[in-house]
Amino acid sequence: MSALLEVSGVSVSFDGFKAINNLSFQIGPAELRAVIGPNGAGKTTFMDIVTGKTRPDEGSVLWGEKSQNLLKMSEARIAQAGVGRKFQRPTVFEDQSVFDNLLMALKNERGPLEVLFYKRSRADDARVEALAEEIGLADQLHRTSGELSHGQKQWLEIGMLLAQEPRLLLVDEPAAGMTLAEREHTTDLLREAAKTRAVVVVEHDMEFVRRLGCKVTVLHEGSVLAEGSIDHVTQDPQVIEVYLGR
Amino acid sequence: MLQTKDLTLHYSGSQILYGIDMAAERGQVTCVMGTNGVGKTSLLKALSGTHHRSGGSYTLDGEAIAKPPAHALARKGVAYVPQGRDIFPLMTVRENLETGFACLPREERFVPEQIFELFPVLKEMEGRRGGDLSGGQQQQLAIGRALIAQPKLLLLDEPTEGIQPNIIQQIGRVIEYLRDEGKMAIVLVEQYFEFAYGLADEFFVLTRGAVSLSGSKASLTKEEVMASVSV
Amino acid sequence: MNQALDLGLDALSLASIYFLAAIGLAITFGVMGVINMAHGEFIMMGAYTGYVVQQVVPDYTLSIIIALPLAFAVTFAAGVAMERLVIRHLYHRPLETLLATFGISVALQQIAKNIFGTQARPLTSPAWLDGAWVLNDVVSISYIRIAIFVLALIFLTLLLFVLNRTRLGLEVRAVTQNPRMAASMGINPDRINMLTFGLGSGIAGIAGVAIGLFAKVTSELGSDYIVQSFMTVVVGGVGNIWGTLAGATLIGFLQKGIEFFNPSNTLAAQTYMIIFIIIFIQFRPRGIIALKGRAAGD
Amino acid sequence: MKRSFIANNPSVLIFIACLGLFTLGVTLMSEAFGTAVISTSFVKTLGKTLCLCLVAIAMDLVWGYCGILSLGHFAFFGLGGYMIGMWLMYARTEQIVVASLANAEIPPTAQEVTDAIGNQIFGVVGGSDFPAIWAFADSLAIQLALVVLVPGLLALVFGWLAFRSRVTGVYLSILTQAMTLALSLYLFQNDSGLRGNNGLSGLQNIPGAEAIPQSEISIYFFWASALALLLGYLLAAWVVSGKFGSVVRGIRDDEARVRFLGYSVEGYKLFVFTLTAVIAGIAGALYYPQAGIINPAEIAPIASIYLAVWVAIGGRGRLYGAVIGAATVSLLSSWFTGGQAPSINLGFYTIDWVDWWLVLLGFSFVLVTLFAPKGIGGLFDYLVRKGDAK
Repeated sequence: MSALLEVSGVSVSFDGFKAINNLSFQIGPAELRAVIGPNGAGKTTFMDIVTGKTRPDEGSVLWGEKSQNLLKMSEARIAQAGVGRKFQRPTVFEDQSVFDNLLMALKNERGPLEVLFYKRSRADDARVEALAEEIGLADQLHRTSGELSHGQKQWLEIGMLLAQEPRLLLVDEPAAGMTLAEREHTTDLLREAAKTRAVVVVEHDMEFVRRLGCKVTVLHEGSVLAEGSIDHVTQDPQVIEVYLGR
Repeated sequence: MLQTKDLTLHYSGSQILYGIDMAAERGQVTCVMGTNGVGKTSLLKALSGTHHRSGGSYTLDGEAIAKPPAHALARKGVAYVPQGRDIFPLMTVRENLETGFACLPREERFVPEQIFELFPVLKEMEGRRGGDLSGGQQQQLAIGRALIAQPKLLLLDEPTEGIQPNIIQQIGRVIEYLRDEGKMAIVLVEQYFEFAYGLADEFFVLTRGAVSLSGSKASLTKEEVMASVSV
Repeated sequence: MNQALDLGLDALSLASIYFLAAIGLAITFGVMGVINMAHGEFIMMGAYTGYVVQQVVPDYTLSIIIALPLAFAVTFAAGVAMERLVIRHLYHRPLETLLATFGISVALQQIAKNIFGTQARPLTSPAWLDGAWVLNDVVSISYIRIAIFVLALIFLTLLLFVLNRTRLGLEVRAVTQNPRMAASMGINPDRINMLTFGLGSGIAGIAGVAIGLFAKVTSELGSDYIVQSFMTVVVGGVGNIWGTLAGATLIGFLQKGIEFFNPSNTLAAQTYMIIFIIIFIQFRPRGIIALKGRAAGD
Repeated sequence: MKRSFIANNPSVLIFIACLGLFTLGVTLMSEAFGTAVISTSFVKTLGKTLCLCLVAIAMDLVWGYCGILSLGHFAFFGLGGYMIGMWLMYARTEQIVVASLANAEIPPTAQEVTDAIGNQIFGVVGGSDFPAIWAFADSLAIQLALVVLVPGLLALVFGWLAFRSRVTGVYLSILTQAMTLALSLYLFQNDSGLRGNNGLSGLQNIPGAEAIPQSEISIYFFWASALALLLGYLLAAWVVSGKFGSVVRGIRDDEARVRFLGYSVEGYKLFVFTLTAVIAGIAGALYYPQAGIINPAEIAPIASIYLAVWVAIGGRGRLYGAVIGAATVSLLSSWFTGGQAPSINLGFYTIDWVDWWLVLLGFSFVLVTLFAPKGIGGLFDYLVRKGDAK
């Protein structure tokens, strides 16, 4: 199996502080992966690099079958190539309806002129409705998304990600601030999504990670400390030392 | 000394804390434990006034605390060492310490030798910029800075996070010293179990924003506490 | 050689003027991140304060000595009032601060016009500032320009001193770098913001007296400087007194340099200078001396 | 699901109706076609106001919807005015020159005519040669094209530079302000080729229309302004209603998020910035023939800030808000400063509105910003919602 995303030897520092230190990471085309690690271990910076927000000082990030170099592309181009990102705090467009949010995310032409003359097709409507069904917001389609609950906003954002039809989903702390039932729904959504694409979940909550039931990568001080099943990493003495607590 | 009753807290609509009743006494370390994301940091924010509680009561030395701005609480003797330390990066170590003078009358505005005795490294680094210090040094600076104002309540949020073991030991000794001195109540939020267990006199374990277990060290076995915070 | 020296002196004195006009903004905009479009009107208020003092105190030397602190007091008070009444409510809405302070600027300008009329009011410099320091036939520099240069130097030193060596400066820097943590240390951010804003405004008042000595004092005095002052701060790098110095120096020398090639036309020089700056910002969007922090606008 | 554009935007229909009634009303009360209740000069004021409403719509599009607080859109407005002004002045002067030379004994050569026109136009700034930028001044068609092209190109180049380097927020505002200042300083020079601070004048005299009285011309321009405003409003409403509008509002609220959705934010901003500059240019080209004169003071940075303030007072992010704001403030301004407003005698002091209007206006900006951040339009929404709730 060849990797969908291959990060190798990446380092980046801010004001002398090494946020990422010779990090290497791979993920296949249909895989669920959890990334854990203490605060400041470089989880968010890792996502910033893959999505083009931060340029690393050295290393390479290769993408897809043709091994495109993501470091040479703009954020918008990377997103178009199939990398979707969910932020820590739910960022949906609060003064627009759920429908408009989803429609905007739908995989379609992205140029200003194409969008200006865009006509909604029946197929697009159907896709938006199907997505809304999947994220449990089918009856909320025409509500302003700012009125949704915190958990609903999280799902809407996941829905927007799915609408982009990305090949790689980067999800930052999806369970933060959710109730137990909401967490379970989120786990299902992510596991379902990972059947057809790569999903990387950054999470703090170990219970949540355990429920995802996937391979875990532990980051520490900007590089990979351990990798393997949840039981494997939670028994790793180094991981216990720096993260889980002794 | 510190007493909260039915304290709740919200972040833009979502509730983080549910009816927290807790207490802390002078000369004791009160340890708040729990896995990530259960609201420990939010609790400290409510106690330090950086994020106001949405309900419940909060008393210090019997004085009911309304919802004063953070600086007013600091002047009442609440010192806060936040997670991530929040050193002023462009100011020197000395200047960082001096920010605490705001709580003191003019004649008491000097850095007591005790601070440098507790953290000799701060003396060495006195003229360096806070942002240039290593994580461990920054943590020591953050605690030292909090002590300048001679607080009666010291709030510590994850002081060992990302710190090398020898400095952790040193920080542990400082906390013990401050406890035994008996001038202040210490509330410690900590993930590092052995460290926290070793220092604690009282435990409050949080699960999803509510207290799931509490009691003194004598009343709880180590296994009980550990089981309550493990994954 | 002489010509180059003359040009250099000209540029230096222009840079001092830009520095004086912008230095108050370096604090309110640079350090605090507040867009104050009425800053120019504070400069104007300072100049009119000088004029009023001269009406009462006929001795020009004495009147200038009285006018400088008085102008500071007047604009300090105006700045504090504005911060308390308006800006305080808009810290999270910088673009709206721009509009509200613009409204104040319009109102202040018109009030000045109503009180002092439209014609220019003289602000006369003392006799000992009248002459020029003649080096040779080509190179000479008027005393008033030397005085302005010296005043700019004094301000630079004074501000560096206040910010780096005083309790107020310490608290200002703490509030700017991390307002939340500063509050947790017992510093009242509201009070500090108010005083900082007052300081920046007060300095504008003193700059007004200085500028009034060589420019005509009209109600439009301030608006002639406001855009350049903002550019000086932006080009130099927000959040840093040295940055403002660098910005003023760059702009002053650039403008005189362009004028040298096209001496008949100062307007054209200003135009080209602004175009140069627009292009310059493409390459250094954070200015010559870039700093991180609240004021850096992220 | 699908409804027509108008049905989705009921406010557009209301706007069309209001504008239509207003146009009809003014026509019926004018000196030329009606009861002469309102003077020709007031018709001109109303026509100019419509142009200001149009440029306010452009401002609302770029600021209220896209989040770019441009302090340069009045410069584009002025450029549009200059472009049409060049033709008006050239063609008009040519007629005068030709008429005055008609009786000469030797028929004048083409060169002599040109020189005489140049003398007429540039004598005031001590020149007589035509600068290169007047090369097409004799062609109405080309100058009309330039009304669109010059502001459009300037916006395109400036916007490309600014957005590419990701200058945002107040920095972008200051940069646009710098651009405006550079342009106005340039035009203030006597050798700018546009008559320095004299500007272009006599623009109310339309070449070839000498026989038509100003009372009639004013109505034609009023109609043209109303039509332009209508088209501008429809265009803007269409642009912001669909998916493009969603993306643009998304950019306003969270630029980074839109970028991660795969939209090139810079391209969208550039499109909106340029489009609105063109609209502003057209509005200016209609405004100045009604004003009669244009000079660089019109372009000064302060004018563009006023424009932003109108939109803020009307309520940004609502097209009708921009129209209400521009119309209210500019009509009130001309009422107060025109000397019609009654002075208030306080006994010890008489408040003369000519002197105190700007003070009142300035403080009302402050009040609106502090207490009504959504402007008059926000008040409307509030009342409508209150009505719905009942």
